Amino acid sequence: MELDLKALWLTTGIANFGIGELFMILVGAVLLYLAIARRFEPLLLVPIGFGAILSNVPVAGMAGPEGLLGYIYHVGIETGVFPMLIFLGLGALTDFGALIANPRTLLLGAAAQFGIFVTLLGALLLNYLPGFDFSLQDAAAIGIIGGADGPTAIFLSSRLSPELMGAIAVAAYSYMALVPIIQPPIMKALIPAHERKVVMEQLREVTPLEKILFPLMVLLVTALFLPAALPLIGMITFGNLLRESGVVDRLSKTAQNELINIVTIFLGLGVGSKLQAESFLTVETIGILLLGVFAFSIGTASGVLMGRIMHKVTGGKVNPLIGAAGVSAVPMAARVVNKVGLENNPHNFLLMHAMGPNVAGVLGSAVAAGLLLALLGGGG
Amino acid sequence: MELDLKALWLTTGIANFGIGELFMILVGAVLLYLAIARRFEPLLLVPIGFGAILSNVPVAGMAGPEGLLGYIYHVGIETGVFPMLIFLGLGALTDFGALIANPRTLLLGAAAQFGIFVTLLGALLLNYLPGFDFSLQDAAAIGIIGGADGPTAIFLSSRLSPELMGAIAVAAYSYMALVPIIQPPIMKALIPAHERKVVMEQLREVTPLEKILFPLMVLLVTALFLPAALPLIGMITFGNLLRESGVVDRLSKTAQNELINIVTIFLGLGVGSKLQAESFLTVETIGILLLGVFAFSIGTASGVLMGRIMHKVTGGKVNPLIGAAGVSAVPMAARVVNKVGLENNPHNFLLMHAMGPNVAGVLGSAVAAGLLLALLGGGG
Amino acid sequence: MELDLKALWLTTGIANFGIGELFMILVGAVLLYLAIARRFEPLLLVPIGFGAILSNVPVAGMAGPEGLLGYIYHVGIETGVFPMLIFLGLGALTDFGALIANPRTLLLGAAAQFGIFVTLLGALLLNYLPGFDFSLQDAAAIGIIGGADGPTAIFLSSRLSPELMGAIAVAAYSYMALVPIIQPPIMKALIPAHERKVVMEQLREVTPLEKILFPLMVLLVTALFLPAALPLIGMITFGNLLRESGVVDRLSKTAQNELINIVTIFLGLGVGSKLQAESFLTVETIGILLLGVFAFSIGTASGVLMGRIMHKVTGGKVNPLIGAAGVSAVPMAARVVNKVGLENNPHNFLLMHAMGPNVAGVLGSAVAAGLLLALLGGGG
Amino acid sequence: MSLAEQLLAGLELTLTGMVTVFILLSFMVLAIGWMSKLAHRLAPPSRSAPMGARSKSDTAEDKEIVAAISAAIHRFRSARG
Amino acid sequence: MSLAEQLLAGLELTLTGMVTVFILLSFMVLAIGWMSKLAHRLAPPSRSAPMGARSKSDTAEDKEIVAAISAAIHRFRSARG
Amino acid sequence: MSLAEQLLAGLELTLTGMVTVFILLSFMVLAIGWMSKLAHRLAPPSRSAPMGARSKSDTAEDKEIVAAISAAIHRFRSARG
Ligand code: NA
Ligand code: NA
Ligand code: NA
Repeated sequence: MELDLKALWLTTGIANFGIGELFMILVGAVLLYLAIARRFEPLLLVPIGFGAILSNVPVAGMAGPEGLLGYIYHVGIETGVFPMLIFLGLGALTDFGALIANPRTLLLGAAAQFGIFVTLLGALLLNYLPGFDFSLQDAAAIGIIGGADGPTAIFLSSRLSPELMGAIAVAAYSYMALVPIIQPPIMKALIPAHERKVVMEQLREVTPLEKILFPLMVLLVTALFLPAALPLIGMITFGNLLRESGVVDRLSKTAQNELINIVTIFLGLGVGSKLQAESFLTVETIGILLLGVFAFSIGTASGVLMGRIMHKVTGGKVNPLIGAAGVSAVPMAARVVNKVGLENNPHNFLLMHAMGPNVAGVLGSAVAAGLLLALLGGGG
Repeated sequence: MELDLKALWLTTGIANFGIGELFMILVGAVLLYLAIARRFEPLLLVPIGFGAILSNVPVAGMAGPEGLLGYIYHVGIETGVFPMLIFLGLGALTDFGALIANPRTLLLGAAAQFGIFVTLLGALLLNYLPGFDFSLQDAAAIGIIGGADGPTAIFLSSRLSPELMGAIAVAAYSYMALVPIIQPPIMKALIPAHERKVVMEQLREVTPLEKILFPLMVLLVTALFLPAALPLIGMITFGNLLRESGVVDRLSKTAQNELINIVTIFLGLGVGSKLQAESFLTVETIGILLLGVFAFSIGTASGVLMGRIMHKVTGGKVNPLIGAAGVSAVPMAARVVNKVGLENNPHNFLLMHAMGPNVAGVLGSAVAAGLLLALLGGGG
Repeated sequence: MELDLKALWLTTGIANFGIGELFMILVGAVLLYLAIARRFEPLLLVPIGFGAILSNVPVAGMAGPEGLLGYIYHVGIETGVFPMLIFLGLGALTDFGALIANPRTLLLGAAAQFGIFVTLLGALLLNYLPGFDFSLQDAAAIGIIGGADGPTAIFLSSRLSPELMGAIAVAAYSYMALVPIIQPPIMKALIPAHERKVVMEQLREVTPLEKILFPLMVLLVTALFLPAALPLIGMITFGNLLRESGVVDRLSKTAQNELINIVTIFLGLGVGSKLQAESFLTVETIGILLLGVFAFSIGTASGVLMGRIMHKVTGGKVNPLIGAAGVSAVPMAARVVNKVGLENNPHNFLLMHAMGPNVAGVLGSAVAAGLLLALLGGGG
Repeated sequence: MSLAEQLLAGLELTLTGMVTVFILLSFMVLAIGWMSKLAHRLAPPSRSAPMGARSKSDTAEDKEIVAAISAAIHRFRSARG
Repeated sequence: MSLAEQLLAGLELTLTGMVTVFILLSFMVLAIGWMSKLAHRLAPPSRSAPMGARSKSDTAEDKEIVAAISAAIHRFRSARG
Repeated sequence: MSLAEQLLAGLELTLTGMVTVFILLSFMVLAIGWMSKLAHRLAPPSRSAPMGARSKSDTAEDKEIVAAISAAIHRFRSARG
């Protein structure tokens, strides 16, 4: 019986827990707290937080090659399939009408991607500090946090820097939730009050045919100029065509409900499997988390400055606030724009105007991800 | 920087597009046009058309071994799993009551399969022309277009002739959509007007127990006589039992909604991956598209002639028009029968009577596919 | 043509059926009968029964390495993924409020697991008979039938004794359906009438925060003491957190509907693939089926006796009947308790009180399975 | 295999195929007939017919309900506009 | 392993198993108790009880609504038929 | 690659990246403009505007219906309670 008791003891968690695993379980619990009590992107952070806990229980091996989370990671994230399916669902969920009515707001979505590249540079600068040794690929994956788009960040880091995915995903989703805190001071600092009060003219109606042709147009331009962005752009435009074509409603409904929900559960658990102590508890993670705030701030600033340029060029028709929505973080950033706009003029509803740059930001960061993949994907 | 610009240029689509890929993208666009503007089987042709576009963008490699469409094809089509799951869903969606009430209409579904074999012979005859070199397997896969049943065609060609699947699926779904144009002239040419006016007596009520036993009976007969047809017949009867048993409604609802929808999206994309320029743009494709019309016409004609025989044998109780529904193409063909019937007698609603041969056609072509698989599946 | 006819003959089922396969098809039909006409756990027994039929048709190879059922088994059952996803769905479906309000009922769920171990010993005793040669692993997998929880039984047997899974699953689900017949006599024999009449005081309200913390607490205790139980406990608590957190309703709804439905269909078919004649038609199967009744009876008895102890300890506040619900078989066993309670006192509704031990039984058998896995999983 | 041989094999296949399809589906015709008789003996259609009837009248009832609701809405709307 | 040895191992397993299950679930009993106290301190049930009450009255309200609608339909139907 | 070289590569990447993103999205701006013109020629917005209008009034109608129903329920409830 003695031997048996020892064997039994060795099967307990207590006998096998390290301090790192305990700490990571605490991290998982904090993520759950933020998701549930503070409503930080709960759709992703609940599964990620729970996945982080499961992954760090010793003996269980949930994130190992024969564990559920390990299988999920292998099948759906290593292959890039889950982020692509999320994009399919997002396409089916998104109304691009505001962007079609005012296509120039795409430039705001372009400008906000500056945050990606500045963060990339920031990561490379960190290499001058001891303990940091980011490759160009790592830096690019970290930079994409500035894209403020979760699935894009997961997709790119699964291709370029899988071992950093945990920190990158946590940073991306956490800061997306912090958009209402990070953005307003930057917006107010960079835009004079009178420009913030600009009332924009109402958006024109968009015809159904325009909505059908839009995804095909976006697909075509991407195919011609940056096919490496196709995995994400192709899926979001496919989902959007399902939505707008009007002839396959049952497929569109499934893509925007059950399919995206199932994939979201699995994506979150799979990402959680990358929050294992040994790979997450490094000084690099701290660097990534710091760079993340930076990334969002730069993205917001460059979007806002582009907004001011458009304000000038259009002779004052554009309220520069909507530039802040260019970081994506749909629809949070657009709501922040609306709120700040109302603070400056209680009758100025900018929500619809901000939706244009907001969805443009999604396209913009998918394009940036494609570019980084094209230039860095084949090796060093 | 020079080097970089060249690298950048090489990542663009423009630098890599061949004429074949451009043409195939046009083919994809035409399929989307037919699906959306002309409502040609949109549930399948929207995903297939979009998949065709994605597959033909160079650099992106969407249909390659590490691309989403490549994965889908490998996991779901190469294995035959997706067509089987579609059959599961079809079983859960189909009410076989009309067939149970009048089982003799199964013979109409049998007769219409003649189109399959004549097309098979037609494909072999094409071999006498230069540029054609169809094997018996290829010819069988082409012949199944005459079955007028998309998933059956995809299933059989995935087993016998994967490289022709693109053309076969496009032909099958396109001609199914053209049934209202292809069938009526044949029906009118082969049936004298007075026979077209026959009013059939109302179908008897079918009891719930009959509906429960029906799928089991079909399964049993198939198992005894042609087990090779079981992958398809087994799944359609399983789905139908879920539906009719009345005790597993939640499974039945899921099979006929979310499950079939998800699989349809993936099946379409996966088939689209077989519309790559190098394998699709061949003279054989033209042959297949021509044989397709032929296949539907022969199937319609043989169904109609069997209808005339049944008309004679039953002493005029059967309206031969319903024979045309034997080609499957559910429920399009049955609707065409109804429409032509109404043209000849404005009070003669043949819809329910045509549903019998219509679903019989599905069983018939699944049986034919099983037979071809049994005799040709093991090699040549 | 002669050769062809022979080839054709060899493709028929008739030429290939053995007596074993025919018998197993009959077994499948009986399972379908029980499921449909007698409502024996139809959600699982319809797919299992149908899968049993499909698996035993010769030539078709549905359960072989290239057949649909073979794929399903390989992907979802061999890996343990499907039972875990079922637990995810169960967690999202289950309200643990009754257990939180009265946590001591967990001990009833603990006691009822005695059935598992006595059955394990029973299986080992059978080895004294000729024809039986159960390993410890086999015996443990058989014992888990006493857990009265289908997915747990499938999970454990997939790890410890895959070749017995067919018989174990059939026994588990069949006896779960027989709970209303097996339990009442045991309950009446072991509890004096006056104890059966005890009216329990109403359960207190449980706050939302308690419901959120509950799954995390269960997860924590399991992680600390028996991480090997995490695959099942981790998933049921995850599903429950999705449900109770209140911030991810769309994920919770999907987990408790489409996801669990899809997985149920596949799980049933996959288990059915283990009902092939050669592995099912053994004397061992008979032993397993006999041990099954035994397992349920012992589990019920030990739960009830624990109930009597709690009755004494609490000074008569606990009605020992609710101990019978400790076997799990949710919610059947709790309903049986309610019914027997009403027979003894027409105003005594025990349903909610029985839900506590009932869901505790699920946790209890998952814990027992984890322990058996920990001690026997690495070999023999 | 020469083209002619191939064509011959195709003709054989056609013959085998159509014969098999007809035989199999004829068997199904018979089997369904037997099945219906069996089903009617086990659960006479009289029992199920009223069920069918009931479900029909249910539908009729549903239609009445829909009619009632739309009538109410119509009245409301005409009163308003 | 002889049958007797196997049986002994089985008995050991039974003992270990039942003890473990009881210990673990007893811990859960305690843990749930602590958790409830903690939860009640963080969010007193008074706050949630009225919520429960409100949700109950919501249900009651729903029932009233359903009753109102079915009454309306019933009236309509009896007026008609 | 030295840290300085790496940083240089990063700067290059930044330049290339931002230029590409701007070029690509500018092309999209133009392409969407052309597309809208094409779409308006193929299906003039006048045709779709009333459709939009109709769908709006549909929504309005829906709101009226909801209002009607809730008014009815409200009346019922105030009559009761
Ligand atoms: Na972005
Ligand atoms: Na057919
Ligand atoms: Na149990």
